[in-house]
Amino acid sequence: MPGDMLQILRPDGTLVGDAPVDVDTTRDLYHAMVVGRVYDRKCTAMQKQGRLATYAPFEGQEACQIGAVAPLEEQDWVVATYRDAAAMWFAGYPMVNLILGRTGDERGGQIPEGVNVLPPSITVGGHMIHAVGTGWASKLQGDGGVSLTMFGDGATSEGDFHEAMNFAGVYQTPTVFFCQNNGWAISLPFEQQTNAAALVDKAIGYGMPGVRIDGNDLFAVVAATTEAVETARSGGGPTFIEAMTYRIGPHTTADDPGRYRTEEATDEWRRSDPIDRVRAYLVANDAWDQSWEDEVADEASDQVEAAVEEAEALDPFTAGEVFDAMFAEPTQTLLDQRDMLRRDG
Amino acid sequence: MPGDMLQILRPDGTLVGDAPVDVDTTRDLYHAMVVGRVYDRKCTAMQKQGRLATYAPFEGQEACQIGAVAPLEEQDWVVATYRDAAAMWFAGYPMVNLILGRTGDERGGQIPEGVNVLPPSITVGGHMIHAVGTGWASKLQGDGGVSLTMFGDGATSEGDFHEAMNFAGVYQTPTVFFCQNNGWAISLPFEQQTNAAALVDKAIGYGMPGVRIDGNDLFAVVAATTEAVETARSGGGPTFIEAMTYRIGPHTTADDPGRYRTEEATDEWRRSDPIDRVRAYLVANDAWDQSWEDEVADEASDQVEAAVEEAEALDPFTAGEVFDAMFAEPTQTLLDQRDMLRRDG
Amino acid sequence: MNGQATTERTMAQALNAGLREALSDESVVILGEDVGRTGGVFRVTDGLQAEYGAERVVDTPVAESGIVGAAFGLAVAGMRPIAEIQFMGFSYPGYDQVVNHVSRIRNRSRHRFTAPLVIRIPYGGGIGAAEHHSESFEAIYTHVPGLKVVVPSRPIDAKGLLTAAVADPDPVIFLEPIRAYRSMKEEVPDDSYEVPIGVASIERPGDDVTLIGYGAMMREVREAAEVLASSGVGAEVIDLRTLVPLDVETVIASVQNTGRAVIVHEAPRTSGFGGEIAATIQERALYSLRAPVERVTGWDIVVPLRRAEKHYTPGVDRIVAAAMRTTEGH
Amino acid sequence: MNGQATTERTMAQALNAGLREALSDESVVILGEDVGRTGGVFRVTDGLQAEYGAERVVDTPVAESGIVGAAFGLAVAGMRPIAEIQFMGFSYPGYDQVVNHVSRIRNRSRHRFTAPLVIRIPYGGGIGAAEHHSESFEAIYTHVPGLKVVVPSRPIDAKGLLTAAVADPDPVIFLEPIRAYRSMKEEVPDDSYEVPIGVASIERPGDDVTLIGYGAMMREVREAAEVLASSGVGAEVIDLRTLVPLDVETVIASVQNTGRAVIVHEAPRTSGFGGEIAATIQERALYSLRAPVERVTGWDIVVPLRRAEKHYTPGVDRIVAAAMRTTEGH
Ligand SMILES: Cc1ncc(C[n+]2csc(CCOP(=O)(O)OP(=O)(O)O)c2C)c(N)n1
Ligand SMILES: Cc1ncc(C[n+]2csc(CCOP(=O)(O)OP(=O)(O)O)c2C)c(N)n1
Ligand SMILES: [Mg+2]
Ligand SMILES: [Mg+2]
Repeated sequence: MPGDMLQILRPDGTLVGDAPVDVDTTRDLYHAMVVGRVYDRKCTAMQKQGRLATYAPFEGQEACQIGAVAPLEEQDWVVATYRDAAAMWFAGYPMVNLILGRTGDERGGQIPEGVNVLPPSITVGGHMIHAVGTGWASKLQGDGGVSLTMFGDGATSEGDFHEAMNFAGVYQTPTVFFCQNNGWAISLPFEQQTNAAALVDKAIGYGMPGVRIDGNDLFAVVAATTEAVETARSGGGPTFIEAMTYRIGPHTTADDPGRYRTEEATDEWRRSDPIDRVRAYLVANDAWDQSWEDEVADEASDQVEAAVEEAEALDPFTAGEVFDAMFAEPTQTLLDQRDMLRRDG
Repeated sequence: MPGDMLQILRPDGTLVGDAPVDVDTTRDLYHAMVVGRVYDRKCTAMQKQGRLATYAPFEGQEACQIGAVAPLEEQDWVVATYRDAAAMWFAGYPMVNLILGRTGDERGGQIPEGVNVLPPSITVGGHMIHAVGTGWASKLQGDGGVSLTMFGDGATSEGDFHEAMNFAGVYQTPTVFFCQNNGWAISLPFEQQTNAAALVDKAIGYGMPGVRIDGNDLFAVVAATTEAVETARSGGGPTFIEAMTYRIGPHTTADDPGRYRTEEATDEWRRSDPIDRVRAYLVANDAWDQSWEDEVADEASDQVEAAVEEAEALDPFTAGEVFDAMFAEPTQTLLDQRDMLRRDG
Repeated sequence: MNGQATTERTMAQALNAGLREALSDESVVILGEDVGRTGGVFRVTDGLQAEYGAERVVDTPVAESGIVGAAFGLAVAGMRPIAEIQFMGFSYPGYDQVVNHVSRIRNRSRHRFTAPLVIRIPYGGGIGAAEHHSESFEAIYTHVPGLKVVVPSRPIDAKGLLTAAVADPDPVIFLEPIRAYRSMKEEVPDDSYEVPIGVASIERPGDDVTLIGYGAMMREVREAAEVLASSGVGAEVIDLRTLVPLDVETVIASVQNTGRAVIVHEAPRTSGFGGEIAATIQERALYSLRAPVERVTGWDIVVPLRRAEKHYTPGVDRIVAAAMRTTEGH
Repeated sequence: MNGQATTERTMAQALNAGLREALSDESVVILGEDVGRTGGVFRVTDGLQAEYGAERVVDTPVAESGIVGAAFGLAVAGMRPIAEIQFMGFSYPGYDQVVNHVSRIRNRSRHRFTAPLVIRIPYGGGIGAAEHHSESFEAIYTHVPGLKVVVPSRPIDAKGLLTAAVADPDPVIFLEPIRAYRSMKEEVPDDSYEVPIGVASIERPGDDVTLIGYGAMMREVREAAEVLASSGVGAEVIDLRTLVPLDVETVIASVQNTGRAVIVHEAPRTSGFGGEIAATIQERALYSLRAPVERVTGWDIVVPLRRAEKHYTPGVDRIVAAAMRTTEGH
């Protein structure tokens, strides 16, 4: 890991700087990270059993996902990807919806009113500009909302990343660009995605503050995002955050990382696990014991299981229902097509 | 004009640094700039007479266009825009083809074999990646070729600019990105196109050397481009050049700049005319007299008139001919359509 | 609209009036290249920034995907953006945003999130413009589930359809025929009114052949109907006005009566929207057809530049010839 | 191809063999996301980078416009690039490059510059994939003048068409049906051969109804023909193989004989390529038609996700029902 980045919590759980949150809050965030991991492993397992469509695990990126969302408020927006389930959940996207989406059901996106989290973007790079738009709307509507968009290193290669960064700069939208540089765009290592030394080097080209942080350090993530969110909320415009992390698992359950990387590199990152690091901190601060850990794990497991059960209990769409959500009211063409389907099967 | 940029020749014609070319060559480049200006004014006049389609004048940008092409060799490629006629001509694109294109005739693009200059890009931003491709081909073919792409400040807002810069960086293609920052994208001033202080600030985000230069200073243009071309040719990869200049005329003959800018700003730039500057230098170096100036002007005028005459002498396509160049061989569908047109008018 | 105050307007002026009206709703934002200070390259947004300010009428960088994507975000968050793409030939960089996000968010979220936005796109040729400035690629939008596609041919429809588009709860691609911006004036109501999306207009009744067109080509279609009338052939003229959802009933009822149809568009022939119409007609009215449905279209070539463009755009002669051919049918 | 050595291959393997062969020409470069080290998400380029090196088989950043645009530049400068777009749903960011440059440079320069490149795009559904991974948007390519559009349905055609596409002096959009990558094996010649672009294949003769399909839907079409045969209905099965240029003669000759046609595709119905085919059939063979040409297609909706996708993809039942309906015609 390059040294030129913000780190607050060392891998051994000791502090280099000031913790951005108190110990109680740290315990809450720890709890959330554990829920994320339990969810992630459950989904991988379910996919193997054929109960989910392809799944994109985020193991190793829990500090990014929980930490980036921690500073958000109710009126804020989250616009993230297929790999950001923990972030979305922590921002209020119900877990049952996340799982439903992964089973292959559009109702996954049908989240409660008031939760400002868009369904995950499956296309790479196209969604960041949406968070410029939602942020812009907040600015025009004067609701003080901030938009957080999360994306990977690979997404920064798309033209849409550029247009999003540029628009955010020009219109000074309250948008936080949170890039999880997890080292890979499927099989393409970071070094082959760009000739830049760091993605954060791009920020200056948009007249935007940028910071590179240790993405496996919950405190660095919380600190950097808090500052970016405060800047945005107070009218200071967008910030770009490059969080250095690693995708421990495969790109998706359909991927075989053995084709493009060695287990050694991955093992090294395993030793820098973001959850272990916070645990070490809590231990050192007398804020952890095994029974609490077990409680957290059990709760997480119950929560995930309940969501799975609820998702799987839902009957799939009937034939007619697939026509129902293209427009506010189905057009005559769609009604005719629905009839054709009924007629001919 | 910001001070943080390379300048060699001051507006008054005195040197700040070393001239990159000798006086004889300077006279040749001066000559070429004059040809450019004569061509440009002729086209504007012809458009007013209805002899050309919309025309995009480049007055004020002659140092950029002639200077950037000066260091090129035969095997090099030029990929430029609707506003870069002088550059294209200086790189070998016959003037008759340029004018033919402006009359609204596809044969404008039918230039001689061996001239590696693509027809001008009318869409903004999409062509820079082509120069990455041609440069890449030169690298694979080992012909030592360099690709120069010219574009405006506005084009840097397009996603394709980003992908072109990124690919050039990743594959270290021998591509020179020459941006004429002429202050405007139609009615949008540079300051509203980006929140960056300078476009050159973008280069670092692609791991690419970048330089900001006085684009009305022929010597600065030649010096910067020469260095970039040499770097590219010797395997050193791409360079980004931001040349600060100004569009003296309207965006196109259909545009009314009075809607978005004052004459004062334009007048100030008129005083920084790139041709006047070189003339002052030649005068100071005893390399100019009025009779030579007249000769140059006459030659330029003759050359432009001859090209106009040749272009206008060409009969427009017959009905059948419009089908002839979609494929190497017209498909049956096209032959059928040609017959339909003949049948029904 | 009887008794209402009207003003004679070109389509560009009618659209300008419609946009001005739309801006009285505070959630409406207009964004696009050069829409503000200059009022757009066709002056359709002329004066709107001066009246409503640079926050409501926004000059954007040259970035079509950004324009559409930002408009999408604005719409999702409760605004009513009206995006302008400068020419249809420059709309393709924004196509991904249109297909993968704008048209899909409602379905993706089963009505939870929506993108009620309008994308205005000048399209079509006939003015001898530069390459990419004469495109008629509506078929790449009509094929996208979740979009509505509207094409006015005259000032009064332009304003009414625009108002309907802005009010529509779903995304609307609003195609403006460049050639018709100033070629025709008519009395346009000053007050607000909607021309409903999805309803074609029978401009002229006739019993012998149905002429189906939209957008700028309506001029040639109307003229062809005149020519046919003078030869004793009664042409029923349909201006589709909306391509999606298509007013199938109006088209079919007419063809069932006439037994003959000619579809006119300036887009390339292969996979153009005319194919959809012809396919639909033979599906629903085959046994009424007395001759093949004719398509009078642009060719499968790049729209030729100024000097040869006339060989591309369907002219009155071609429409008349096609119509006459249908009357020679069995 | 008699007497030649053959190997049993899936379509993915046949394509792999074709690509390996193509690479023996030094001007051929393969570029795309994950095509190198992993051999592509469908393993179509498996082993090629190991064999030909990272300069010839190039892993690119995630940037579809960049991929197409760079391939264009390479082609213009004398190379023969084969670009891979990972899924059709991700091809739209590259659409501008395809329409505005790839398809036009020959015409723009009247043959002086050309872009002989192949863009390979896996397309279509049926595997319960995530959103954007099941698209069948071929119509946005068939509408573009200057492109050829090819869609093999079986291993032997895949290799032969690919070889023809690489040799073609013009740009070819090469659509690979995801569902057919591994679903069928057949003996494929080891040596080089071309299946000509623009020639449909009559897979099965029949006198009662013409079934027209392409790509992955050929499986259902073939099965439907079997079912119809067992009901005594003789279906002539045409695999178009190329959409542009369309083999009109083969289609028309068949329909003139059968008097009935069913077109099958999984793309959305409105403005799908089926409209073009139906329009053409009624243009050229109206008086042979004994019933309306039927279109059996996907619906005007986003391809539903895994749990409900079956309601989208045309099945054998729908094709048989449509064919039977045509036989009930007048
Ligand atoms: C526009 C687009 N192109 C290609 C893909 C296929 N794809 C899915 S994920 C991915 C890599 C993305 O890498 P990164 O942005 O680093 O995110 P990560 O998967 O590492 O979280 C690619 C190429 C896609 N989904 N969308
Ligand atoms: C993709 C695209 N979008 C929009 C346009 C319309 N347009 C033509 S030139 C121009 C401004 C370009 O500005 P810049 O790149 O600075 O070049 P300049 O005209 O100043 O030389 C615009 C928006 C276009 N040609 N292509
Ligand atoms: Mg990544
Ligand atoms: Mg400019």
